[in-house]
Amino acid sequence: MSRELATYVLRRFAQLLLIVFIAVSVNFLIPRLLPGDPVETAIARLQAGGGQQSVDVQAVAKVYREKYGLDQPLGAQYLNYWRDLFHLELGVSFANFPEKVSTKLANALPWSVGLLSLATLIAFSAGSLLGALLAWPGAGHAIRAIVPALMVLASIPFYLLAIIIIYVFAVVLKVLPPAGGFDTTRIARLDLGTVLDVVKHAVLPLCAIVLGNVGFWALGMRSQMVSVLGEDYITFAEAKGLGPWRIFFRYGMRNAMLSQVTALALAMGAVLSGAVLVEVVFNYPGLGTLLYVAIRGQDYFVIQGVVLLLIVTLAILLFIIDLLYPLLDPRIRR
Amino acid sequence: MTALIELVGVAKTYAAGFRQTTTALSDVTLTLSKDVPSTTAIAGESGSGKTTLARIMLGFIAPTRGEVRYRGKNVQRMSGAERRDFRREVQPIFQDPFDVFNPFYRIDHVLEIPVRRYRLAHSRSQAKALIEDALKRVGLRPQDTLGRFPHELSGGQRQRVMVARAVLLRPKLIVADEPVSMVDASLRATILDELRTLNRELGISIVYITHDLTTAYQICDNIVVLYQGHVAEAGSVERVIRDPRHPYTQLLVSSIPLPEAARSWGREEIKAEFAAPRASVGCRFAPRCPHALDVCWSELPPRFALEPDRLAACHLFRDLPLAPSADLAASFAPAEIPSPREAGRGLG
Amino acid sequence: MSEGEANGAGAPILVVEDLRVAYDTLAGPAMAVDGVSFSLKAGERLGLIGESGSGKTTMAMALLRLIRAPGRIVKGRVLLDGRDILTMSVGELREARLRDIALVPQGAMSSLNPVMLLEEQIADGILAHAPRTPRAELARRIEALLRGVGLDPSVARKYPHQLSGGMKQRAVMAIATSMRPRVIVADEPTSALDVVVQRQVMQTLGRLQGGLGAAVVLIGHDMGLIAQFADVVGVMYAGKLVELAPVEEIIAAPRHPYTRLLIDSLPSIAAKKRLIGIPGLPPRLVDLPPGCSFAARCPYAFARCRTETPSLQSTGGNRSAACHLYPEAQALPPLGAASGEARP
Amino acid sequence: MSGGLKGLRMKLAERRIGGVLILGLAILALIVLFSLVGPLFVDAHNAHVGAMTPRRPPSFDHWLGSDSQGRDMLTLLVYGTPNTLKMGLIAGIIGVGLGLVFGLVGGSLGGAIDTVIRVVADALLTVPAIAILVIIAGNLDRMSTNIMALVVASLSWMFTTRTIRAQVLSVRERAYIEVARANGESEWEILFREIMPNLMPFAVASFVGTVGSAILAVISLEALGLGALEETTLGNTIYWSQQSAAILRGYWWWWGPPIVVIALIFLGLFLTSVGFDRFANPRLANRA
Repeated sequence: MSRELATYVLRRFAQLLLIVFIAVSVNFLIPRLLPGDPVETAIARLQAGGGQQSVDVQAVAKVYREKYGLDQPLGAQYLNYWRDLFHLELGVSFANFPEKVSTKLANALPWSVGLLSLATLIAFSAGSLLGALLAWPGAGHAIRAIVPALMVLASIPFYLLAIIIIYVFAVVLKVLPPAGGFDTTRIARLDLGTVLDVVKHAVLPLCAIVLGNVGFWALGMRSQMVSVLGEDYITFAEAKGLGPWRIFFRYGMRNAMLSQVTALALAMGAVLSGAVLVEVVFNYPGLGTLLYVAIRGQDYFVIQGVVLLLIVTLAILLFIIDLLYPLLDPRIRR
Repeated sequence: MTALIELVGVAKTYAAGFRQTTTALSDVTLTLSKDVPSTTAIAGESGSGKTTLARIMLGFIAPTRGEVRYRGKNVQRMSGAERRDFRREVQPIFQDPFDVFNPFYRIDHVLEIPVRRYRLAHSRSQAKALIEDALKRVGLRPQDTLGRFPHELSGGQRQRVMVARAVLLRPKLIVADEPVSMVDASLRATILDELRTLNRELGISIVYITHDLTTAYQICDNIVVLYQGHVAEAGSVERVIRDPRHPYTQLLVSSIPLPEAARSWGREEIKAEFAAPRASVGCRFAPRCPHALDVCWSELPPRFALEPDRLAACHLFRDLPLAPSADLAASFAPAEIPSPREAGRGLG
Repeated sequence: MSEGEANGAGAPILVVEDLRVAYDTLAGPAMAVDGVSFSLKAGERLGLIGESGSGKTTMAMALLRLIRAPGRIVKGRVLLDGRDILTMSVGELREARLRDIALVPQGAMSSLNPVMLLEEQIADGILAHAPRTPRAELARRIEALLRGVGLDPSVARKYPHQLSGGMKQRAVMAIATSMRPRVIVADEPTSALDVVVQRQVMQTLGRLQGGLGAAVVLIGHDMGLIAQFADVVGVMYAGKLVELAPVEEIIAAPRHPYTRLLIDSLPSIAAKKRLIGIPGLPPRLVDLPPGCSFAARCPYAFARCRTETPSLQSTGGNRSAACHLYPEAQALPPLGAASGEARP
Repeated sequence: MSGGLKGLRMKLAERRIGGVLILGLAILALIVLFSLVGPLFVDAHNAHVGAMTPRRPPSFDHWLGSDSQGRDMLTLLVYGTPNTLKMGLIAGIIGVGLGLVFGLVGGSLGGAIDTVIRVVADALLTVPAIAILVIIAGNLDRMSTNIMALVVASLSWMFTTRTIRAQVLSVRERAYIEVARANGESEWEILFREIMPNLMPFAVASFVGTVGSAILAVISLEALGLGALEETTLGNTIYWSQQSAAILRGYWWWWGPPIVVIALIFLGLFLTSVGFDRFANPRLANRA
């Protein structure tokens, strides 16, 4: 038992390392594999598109050349790349030269992680419960009317949903702020007012991600639950004379959740991609917006840094989900 | 006696986790004659290795040790032409009558392919006649069977189609792996009787893999009883099933539920052995054996010849001579020439 | 073979009257159980035998009112000690299940919740009926139940996947007998087990039943198994009970042609004989032909069989059969020369 | 549990098998028709900057109004929809093609090749696609809708690979494969005659799903400004509207219609895949 568990954890950890390895290698290789000298291309782009900020192009070019080290053999470049990573040396931002990329990432990360995990948690639990109820014969008829709505929600990309939500709630109804993570005119202080302000700004982006996800989880759970309810152990539980809610939660949902959690691990990548765009639409101060601004400003090291961080964050989230799975399933087999 | 198929010291082990192996089948030598069509049962419970033996015989898996020779040629090292002959002449019948049909095709597919691949017919009409004849032989009406999809037939009908498929090829040997365990009771007897008829009328040897000793007794002349990959007892069915001597065979036979008051289980419960350790040295049955001796725990019992037509691998018989040959068939009942009565029925 | 206590006169504990269960299919309703009636006294063992599609499993489910869509109970009564299970309130039904009538299901492998400890699954049933059972008492009962089915009490702390097939079947029996039910419905309890384990499990079931004095309905497809266990055998064909008789009598001299052909088709180890199956196929339950469902396969069938459905009638003694040969015939006449096989 | 309710639900489900699929296909057909027939009714010149008065709300002459550059919105929609569809289809075809090859190779050959395919596919499945796509797209000199389709296709093969591989492995274990062997079929015949036909429903289902996720990836990249900005697509239209703060300024006719068309495309694909699932897998239909 414990040995199987150890094998399982080790395997999952290897998967985590593999994802990080792929992410780093892709980041390293793609600029070098694509035609043209990446440094020249980047500088040319910077000069062409960098009208809005005054950049010391020479300084930037110097940093670029050092960072890339194109005169060295590829293997050495690759090793250097890894060494820099271990020192969290991700380069500097051009848009805010010479601010370090790692500082920018550190500022943005909490916003993204907070928004994403809260939204996923809400959407996943609410969706799963809703889906289980949809499959439950004793749950009344009215609830089934929402299935078409769930189908529509599940199919629309949630950054489009975000646009609609902003228009309705911030532009037409004007009940909540349309953009940002906090009121920039406030003095940063940890008090109730600040907290409320942050919460107020988070409501709409949160809603966009939750609404965009809840249908997916509900429909997935419904079909899982339908198949679980057909299992023999449900019939036997009924034959034992158990009450309906006991059967619903301990025998039905408890088992249907196993595949829901597996699905969660598989869907996190898509959820994260969608959340990045929601941040952009709301100009939310997280990684998504940082990425967007960096792309617009051709701030290449920032782009790389965000991409790397997104992948690693996700890999760690998945690893956590994987570690939780054996708690749910005593068989630890997948 | 010229051999049709020979299993020589065949064993199969599987990797089971880290540096561990499970023995699915251990040291089976068995020769089936080419001249006299035989019926041999391989019997055992789940985990006995009987299906492994069947699949090795069919060439679907390679043995870990030993070899299978068909007409003297090692099955794993055959030329293309030899392999084709082997494939045609040694035919399987499987347990699950639902899984043997590709759901994408009509019933005809499974009958037409072999006719084409083995060039059994020179023309389309001849092929059709062959197929229809084979179906009729197993009691199916071609017009009700051909052109249908598998799910439109019942389990019994599908299993008969598989028998018809085997008939079509006129094989030398049919290896039937639990052919009726998933078929309704009222149809089982018919299918088993068809197998027996193939043996008598077409001279096809039958290897019948089963967990059910009563059907083994009815359609086979000889039997090999396996326990956890090892031969427990082998010989003629009259000896082994009607008068079992190995403690395991005795337990098996006494546990058969028979609709006869005279053969009641009685009210006395036999002891249940849960998670009996899989003995790795010594007799595999020792943990469950009511007569186990000290030697049973340390030494694998050799095969003793109890009678000319029966052997048992059990230390209880250590005073008796060892079996004369590694070949299990040496302890089978002498092959009998089909009696006139049976021959007469066969022709009729 | 019947137990002494079974013979003690007394009102039957389980009475089934004209039970009908239909499955709604796209081709129309299929009557899976079609007017079945029987009764059972405490301590009695009834074996219901039938092939797949004979309605025997539906029958088991209907006795506990566990029929699910697309199936539905059309009519009939299942009287448990005089109370009709089919009309009692949902709360009463929940009370009655396990306490009065318990199920030993077909797939023990899949009847246990894979993510719950065995002790939780046993406790669940007990707590549903006696919510205020103290913890210590509960633990004691679980241990006693496991010992009762021949399992080591340490099994309580295991998950189903850690148990072998035979152990799971025993665990299920421990749950089924946890509230000392008066009727046990066992639906092919050994269908996936090896013969030796099958024998052990059936003997354990017999011992538990004897201890509780409960009536048992054993559903199965294996005449041998039923004969080893039951006192009375009911034969089902196409949703109907076609014969009902004490076990020795039905095996020695079956009255219904189907029963006879079924018994004749059984291989035995007494003597080698030619195996003869029943010709034809079981009918599809949607749009059954008029008359007797077995007529098309019956060597005794005559004109009346194809127009008029026979009902279960007494054929003397405590035996009954649904066949137009009776009451004229005293016993099933020998088969014509066509079968080529003499009666033993 | 009440049997009656569930019975009704089953009946509804049974009848809905066809309905969902038909609805999904109908929506898709409508959109394809719109992209095919649309150009006949609009003037391509209206898609150019300054073709008309900027920022006009919908009117009788211009049903969907105009953007801040004076382009006619309906014309943009008519020319943008096929471009977006095209990218999804190209990426879908390439992605499913690659996935089929990898899945078949991995599933039928096994061994080290299979391990590599499986591990890489699983790892890439859990990486947020947008991150890698951003790196690729961000390093390209030029961007066109065709290049965009290729970029997206490079990360569209894993799901199909996974599905097909699992299916090959499961079909290979079926007894009918051994029957085919006993029937004298060669390993190639077994692969193409016995295994392949049973993969087709899965390939079709994967295709629908892959086209959907490809379009999603395309509009995501476009939303970040990494699209083919010189070309007219639905995603670019939304991008430009956002650049001009059209949401906050209340120009709903600018971003609204492309959102509706995209939503319809996704709804159509989603319903098709749900409907097809039930159609291809009758056991699901009976359950759900």
